[in-house]
Amino acid sequence: MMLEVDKINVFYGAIHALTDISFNVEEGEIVALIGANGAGKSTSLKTLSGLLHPTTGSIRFLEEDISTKAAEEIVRKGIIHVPEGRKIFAPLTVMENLEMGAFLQNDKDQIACDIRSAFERFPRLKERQNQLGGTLSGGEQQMLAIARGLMSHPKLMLLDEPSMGLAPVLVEQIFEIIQEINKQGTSILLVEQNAKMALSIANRAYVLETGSVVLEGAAKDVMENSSVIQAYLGG
Amino acid sequence: MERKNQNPIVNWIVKSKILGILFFVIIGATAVFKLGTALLDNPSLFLQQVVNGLQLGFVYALIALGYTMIYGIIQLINFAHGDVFMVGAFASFYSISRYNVHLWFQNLFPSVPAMLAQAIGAVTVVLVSMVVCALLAFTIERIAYKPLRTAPRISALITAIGISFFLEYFGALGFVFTPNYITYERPFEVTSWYIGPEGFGSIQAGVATPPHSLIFSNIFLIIVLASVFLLLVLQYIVKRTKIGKAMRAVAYDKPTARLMGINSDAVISITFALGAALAGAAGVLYAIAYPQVFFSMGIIPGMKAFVAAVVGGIGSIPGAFIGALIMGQAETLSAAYISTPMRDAIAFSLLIVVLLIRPKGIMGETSSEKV
Amino acid sequence: APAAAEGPAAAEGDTIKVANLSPLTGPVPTFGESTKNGFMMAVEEWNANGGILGKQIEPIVEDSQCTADPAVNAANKVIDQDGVHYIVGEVCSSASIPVSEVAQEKGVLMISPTSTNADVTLNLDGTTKDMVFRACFIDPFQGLVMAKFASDQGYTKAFVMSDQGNDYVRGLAEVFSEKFVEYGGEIVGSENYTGTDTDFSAILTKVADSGAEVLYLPDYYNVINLVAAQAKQLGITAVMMGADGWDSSDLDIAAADGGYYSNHYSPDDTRDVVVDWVSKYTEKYGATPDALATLAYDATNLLFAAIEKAGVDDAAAVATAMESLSYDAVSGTVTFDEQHNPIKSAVVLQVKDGAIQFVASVAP
Amino acid sequence: MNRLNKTSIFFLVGAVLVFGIVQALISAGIINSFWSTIVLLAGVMAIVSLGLNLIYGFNGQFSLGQYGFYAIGAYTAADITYRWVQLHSASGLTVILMISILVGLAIFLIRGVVSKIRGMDTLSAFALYLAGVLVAIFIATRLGMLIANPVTALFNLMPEKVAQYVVYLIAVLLGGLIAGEVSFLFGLPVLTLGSDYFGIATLGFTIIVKVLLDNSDTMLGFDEMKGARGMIGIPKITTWATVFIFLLITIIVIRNLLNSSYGRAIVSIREDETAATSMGIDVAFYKTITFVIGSFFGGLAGGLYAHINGFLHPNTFSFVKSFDPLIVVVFGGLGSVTGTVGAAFGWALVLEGVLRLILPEGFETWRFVIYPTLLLIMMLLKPNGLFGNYEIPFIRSVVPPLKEKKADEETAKEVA
Amino acid sequence: MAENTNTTPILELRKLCRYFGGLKAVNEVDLVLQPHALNGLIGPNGSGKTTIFNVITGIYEPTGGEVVFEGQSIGGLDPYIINQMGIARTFQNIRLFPNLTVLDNVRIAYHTHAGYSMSDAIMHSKHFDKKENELTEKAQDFLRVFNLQDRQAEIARNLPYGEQRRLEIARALASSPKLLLLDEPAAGMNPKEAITLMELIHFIRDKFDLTILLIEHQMRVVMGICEHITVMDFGQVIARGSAQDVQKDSHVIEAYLGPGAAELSKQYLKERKQ
Ligand SMILES: Nc1ncnc2c1ncn2[C@@H]1O[C@H](COP(=O)(O)OP(=O)(O)OP(=O)(O)O)[C@@H](O)[C@H]1O
Ligand SMILES: Nc1ncnc2c1ncn2[C@@H]1O[C@H](COP(=O)(O)OP(=O)(O)OP(=O)(O)O)[C@@H](O)[C@H]1O
Ligand SMILES: [Mg+2]
Ligand SMILES: [Mg+2]
Repeated sequence: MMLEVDKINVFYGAIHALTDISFNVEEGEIVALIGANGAGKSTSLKTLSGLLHPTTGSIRFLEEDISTKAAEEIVRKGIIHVPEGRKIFAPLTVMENLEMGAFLQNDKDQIACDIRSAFERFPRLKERQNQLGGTLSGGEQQMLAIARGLMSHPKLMLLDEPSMGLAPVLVEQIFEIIQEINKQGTSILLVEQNAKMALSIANRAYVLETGSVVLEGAAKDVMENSSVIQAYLGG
Repeated sequence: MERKNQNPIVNWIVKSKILGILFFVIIGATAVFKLGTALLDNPSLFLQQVVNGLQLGFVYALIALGYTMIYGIIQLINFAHGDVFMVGAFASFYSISRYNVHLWFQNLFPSVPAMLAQAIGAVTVVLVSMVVCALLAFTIERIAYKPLRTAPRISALITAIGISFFLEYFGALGFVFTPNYITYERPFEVTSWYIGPEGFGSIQAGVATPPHSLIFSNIFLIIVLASVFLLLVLQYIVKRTKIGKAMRAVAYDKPTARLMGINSDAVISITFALGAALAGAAGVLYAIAYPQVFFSMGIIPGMKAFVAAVVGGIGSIPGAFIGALIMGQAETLSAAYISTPMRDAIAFSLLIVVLLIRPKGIMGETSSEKV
Repeated sequence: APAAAEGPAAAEGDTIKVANLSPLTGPVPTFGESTKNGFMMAVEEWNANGGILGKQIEPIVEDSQCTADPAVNAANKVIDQDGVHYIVGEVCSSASIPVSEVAQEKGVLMISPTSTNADVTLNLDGTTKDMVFRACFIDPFQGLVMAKFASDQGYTKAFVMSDQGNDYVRGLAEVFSEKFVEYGGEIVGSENYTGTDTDFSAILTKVADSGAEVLYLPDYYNVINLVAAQAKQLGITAVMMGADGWDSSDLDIAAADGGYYSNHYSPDDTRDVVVDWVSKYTEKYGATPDALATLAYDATNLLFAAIEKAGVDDAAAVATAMESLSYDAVSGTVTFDEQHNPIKSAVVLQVKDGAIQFVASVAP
Repeated sequence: MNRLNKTSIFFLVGAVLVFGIVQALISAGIINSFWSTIVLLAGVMAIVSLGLNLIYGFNGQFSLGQYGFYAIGAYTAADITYRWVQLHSASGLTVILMISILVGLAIFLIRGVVSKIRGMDTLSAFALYLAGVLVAIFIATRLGMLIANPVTALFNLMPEKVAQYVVYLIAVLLGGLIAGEVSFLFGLPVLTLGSDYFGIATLGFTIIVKVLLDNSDTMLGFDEMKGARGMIGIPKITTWATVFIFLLITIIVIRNLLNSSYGRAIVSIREDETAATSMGIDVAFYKTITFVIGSFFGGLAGGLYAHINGFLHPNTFSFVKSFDPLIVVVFGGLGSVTGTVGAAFGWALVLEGVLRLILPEGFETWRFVIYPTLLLIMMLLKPNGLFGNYEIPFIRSVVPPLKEKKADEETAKEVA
Repeated sequence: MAENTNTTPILELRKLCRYFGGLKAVNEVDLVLQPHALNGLIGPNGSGKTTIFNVITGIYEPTGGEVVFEGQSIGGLDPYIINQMGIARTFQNIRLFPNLTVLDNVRIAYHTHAGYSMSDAIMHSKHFDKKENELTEKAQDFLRVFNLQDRQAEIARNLPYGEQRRLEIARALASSPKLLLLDEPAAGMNPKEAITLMELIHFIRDKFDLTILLIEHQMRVVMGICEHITVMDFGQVIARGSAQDVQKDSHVIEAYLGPGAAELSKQYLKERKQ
């Protein structure tokens, strides 16, 4: 088991955002987390990546408890979180944003090589490589965020709504890329509003509702679940 | 909504912004006229004043660099910076007059040429101050700023003011530093040279220098070299090195920086230490140039350097440098040729005018926020 | 701050409370420090000799920051909270003036050791505030002394520098300029700076260019130190002259070498009070007393002598006694004129070869 | 029914009580002049800080210029009463009155013209205003001198004390007005700067004002102000009653303003300037008006201040001191009226009062070591200020209850 | 009454350009919006859609060309004037007044119609009370439309994402526009929520007699409700027409929709008919 989340509880001050949530990710899997706005999907990812800490429960990554570790340490262990809302470093250029993604990497040649492959994957970024991140369009920023996340060769990638605000052609492309990344050996935990798309590429899925897991199972099964169709997949 | 049917003359006036330009032209012209006549009147005197202004400007630049660095990274107007600068000056004062740090090399290797030994000694003194200040800033950061990371920006500004008061008045206590003005013993001798129609030579006490010559000292040279050197180093660190880029990333968005594996607390501490080290170096050089140390010596230069840094463009290192040079010239030339009592008023007016023309400062980056 | 009562368990009424307002914080704490030292020294001496009128003196020191509001607060505090009838202070005129009005209003006797502004002892209509005295020269005298001295030495071209924001410096500079011309000299330039300046090169460059023989700079030692050092760097040969502000153990004797200044007394003076004062102070505080400490010591002594002369612990009576007092102070035998300014002579000293040397004495 | 509700009555009763108790204690001599002076200074500090809180706390413009306006108000008011008391002339009053009226008029006239010309460059507008104001001042001075004698005679009809008090009240108001008008002129170009740049420009303003005051006798020609020697001869007639009433008025005006559509427009600019302007808020106008109102209170407080100790010195308005109101505002809680008032009194009473009393002999200098230490500890414990954004019920804006449903509601339900 | 104005467009862009340095973010765009129409603006990321909004609303000055609103050229005017003339918008990245209540967010947008003077406010006059009550009721009505009335006392920052989006539209509406610009209103919503929003947009268009221009990447929304669609790429218009027309356009498929989209779009059209 690569990632095991066991009954974690997370609070924002007095707000109880996650209640006894458990889920896991196996090596090589794509796992989808779906749920309505405010269900706690982003909170789950923030907890995994160490931006938040659970009050109770445990998070084990590769057999090690990481629930109290700082965010920067967790990155070292191989978990990368591509946050909701892109979170590009606005005053840094595209190139520098990518370099920040490789912050823990010390091998210059490797970094150069990774940047090259990022540009191959997203030619648009190459055109804009010296533009400030903050002035990119929304879609460009999303591409940059994913590319930046890949720079550290993560073992597990947490993607928070990667298709948000992207043109349909790019959405398809992004999902292809996710699959490709996965094939190359990175496990993926995917949060998506576009549940149909997400479920179509995921192995397994969890459905969150107001801070609890209400349904879990193979992606196929979840996709056919009537209440899921009713609530998330649209009429 | 009666936008149409505007009088063409009115329209022209509006479009061409002629009134605003005229306004500045009139003000500017009077100043230029005054300075111009001064230059024609006595060119060597004028040039000497420019040199004087340069020395002051480069000193401001040294302080401004550290200011802008901290300001650029954590958006904190570190009002205690001037006081760290003061501590730097005192540290060097004690290391020179109590511990003879500036002589260590000379004492160890008496055979080495005096010039070299002195230089090494002086550099050591500067380094000692830089380290002391870095440590001090590190402590301050941990105590007073770090707990306020998530608080509104202004809270940290108030603690900065608090720290500033504290350093001053704690320093003024008899058993800490002293409330007195103390004459500063320089780590090396001052030599002044003149250069002019009569040629080049060094100035001897009691002997009149030839007229119409330009006078400058080794202190001037050292300050210029040191500030240019530190400018380049800093610019390199921030723009080119990984830690520098990490600083900018942290400056913009701490949580996301942490998601990249950047230890944002460490980066901020390093930034502070670096900024303070610069303040320390500035403190030593300032004390060498104006050989006196006292507990409140940091307030005025700190404030002026800060204003210069902002006018140069918040967070821009070359901007701080240019702003400081302008500040130096503005002060010296208005003191020399316009009005001494109104000097500060003139200098600050000029800086406000610069801001009006370039609202983001001279080298200010255009807003990176996209709507 | 409430002082621990001197002497064994002095009951209320057994002591005479005297307050000192000194700028212990603010822009010039070093002045405050000296003033407080001088004051405390006088108090301790009198107490050691049995106090005044058989009562011990209870000193109360309060910080007045050289600024109007805190100084008034401090004055109100010592008067209303502590019930003091006598105040020695403040140092800065800008604080002494509002304090003098409080003192006058509340019938408390005040003697400022060092405030030179005429308004301290005068009402707006030119009448004298009957409860307010000072122990220092007012501005004109020292300026005149130095102008006369300079022209006696044969100098004819002087350059005057003054701090526009400091009425002490400004007053002296104005009088010097006026008198020097009267004595046949020429003012070849005059420039202003502000008290927080450290860079004087712009002005000094002009000094060099003006061909001045004398640079008159009646500011405090801290400014002198900076100006002297920079003047040296710029190869300036004019002789520096100044006033009692120079008088400090922290004066940079090397940089100011060759300069002259006017003062209240000469440390070479062999009068007992002077020798005593200098040696006791040096012993206690580890530095030779500066002008501020000396004047505070004198002011305090004048006050105590007046109380003794009046024979009662009553501010109004003491004020009357003070008017006709003649007292042998460190800075000479002091009597007061009708504007409550001391009448005493000045000396001219020279900084030479690492020491301060007596040059001349000038009576008013 | 909203007009005099329970909280308003409660507040007014409370205010009267506070006033009465303090006044009684002062009259009885229980609060001696040491404490009463501090209370007056605290009240004045509260007014200055409320002005700054409006500018910074509510409008989001980081200003270090408040003490500049405070100084302008103080010297303006002092000059008027000085001339009245010492020179027995209303010339200060009439000239400054005329100036404030004519300059105000000029500003309104020019604003009428400028607002018609859309897209006028700010600096051009500034040049226009400046020219207009200079002309207005020129005319006003002549006019003021012209009517000075008759007005003096008029005032002399009143009993001396009354006349003096009336002159004083007008002087205080004029101090505020002049400060407001200066802030308009200065703010016009400078308010277009982003927040921190604005802060620097206002810091520059404070320094410029201080330098001008240092040279008020030589460069500006006001001999009675005596430049750096300090201005004396100002009557000491500010009392607890006056300070209290002005403070009360300030609180009520700010409260009423904030709880109106104008106040919300002001606050929206702090929240998000781009969104505000996109929602039809004239950002430049509201920034200017807020700055003017805030500075007006600064000037007003200055007028009151000048008549407490009867002595003005430029050093009181130095830039280091100008941090005081900022400290008070942040200390009380940025954007809290209650907090500002509380902090102003707490700050003055502790710093000038309590600390003086408790420090033992020989530790006088520790006052300024303890003060920043206290400040630091407080900020660390309460980073959002003592009161955060708490307001007493009178000041707090209440969210009105939902009115009975209208016809729309069904449609809304069916849609959402 | 929509009929009389049918002939004159409410908004017209004529050869509108906006460059950033060398980048031609918007390049000679012509666009005509008829009153009461529901228009879509789509295009790949970075094609200049948001920039067009920014130019129309006065955040950016046009580099060239003209923006004509109801017959008046408005290019380069201040945003607040443009808003007062009748154009309101929402932002791609939500920009509420985060620390104010939901009610105040809406009341601020209604500010121009407050109907009392500043001195009324300061004196707290009777007139003020009356008008302020009216204003508040009006604001509450807007909240009702978006089913936010129970949230009125909430601080905007604390609302869930979906409600923030709705509040932003409510706020824009409160400034009483004739033309409403919505920048990706359904971003971050799941398809179910998006459909609800779509219906809401339809509803307010009719209720307030608005013209709407919306940017959106969720084709379900765009194809479902837009009567007229403009497609941009590299700052230029590459296609325009009805949903059907645009979807068939090969440029559009290539640049934006992607090959897999043809299938989906049929489904959206079906949904729309239902
Ligand atoms: N910083 C915060 N402070 C307080 N409450 C928060 C904060 N962030 C999130 N919440 C609350 O926690 C709950 C879960 O939020 P979360 O962001 O995890 O939802 P989500 O499932 O990612 O929703 P979305 O689809 O809108 O992104 C919500 O009720 C939200 O209002
Ligand atoms: N302030 C700016 N400075 C520099 N470039 C900018 C700026 N604003 C936008 N751009 C550039 O202009 C182009 C168009 O951006 P715009 O935001 O209009 O795209 P968009 O069509 O809205 O895309 P998306 O659908 O991804 O939001 C982009 O390439 C962007 O990088
Ligand atoms: Mg989320
Ligand atoms: Mg966009």
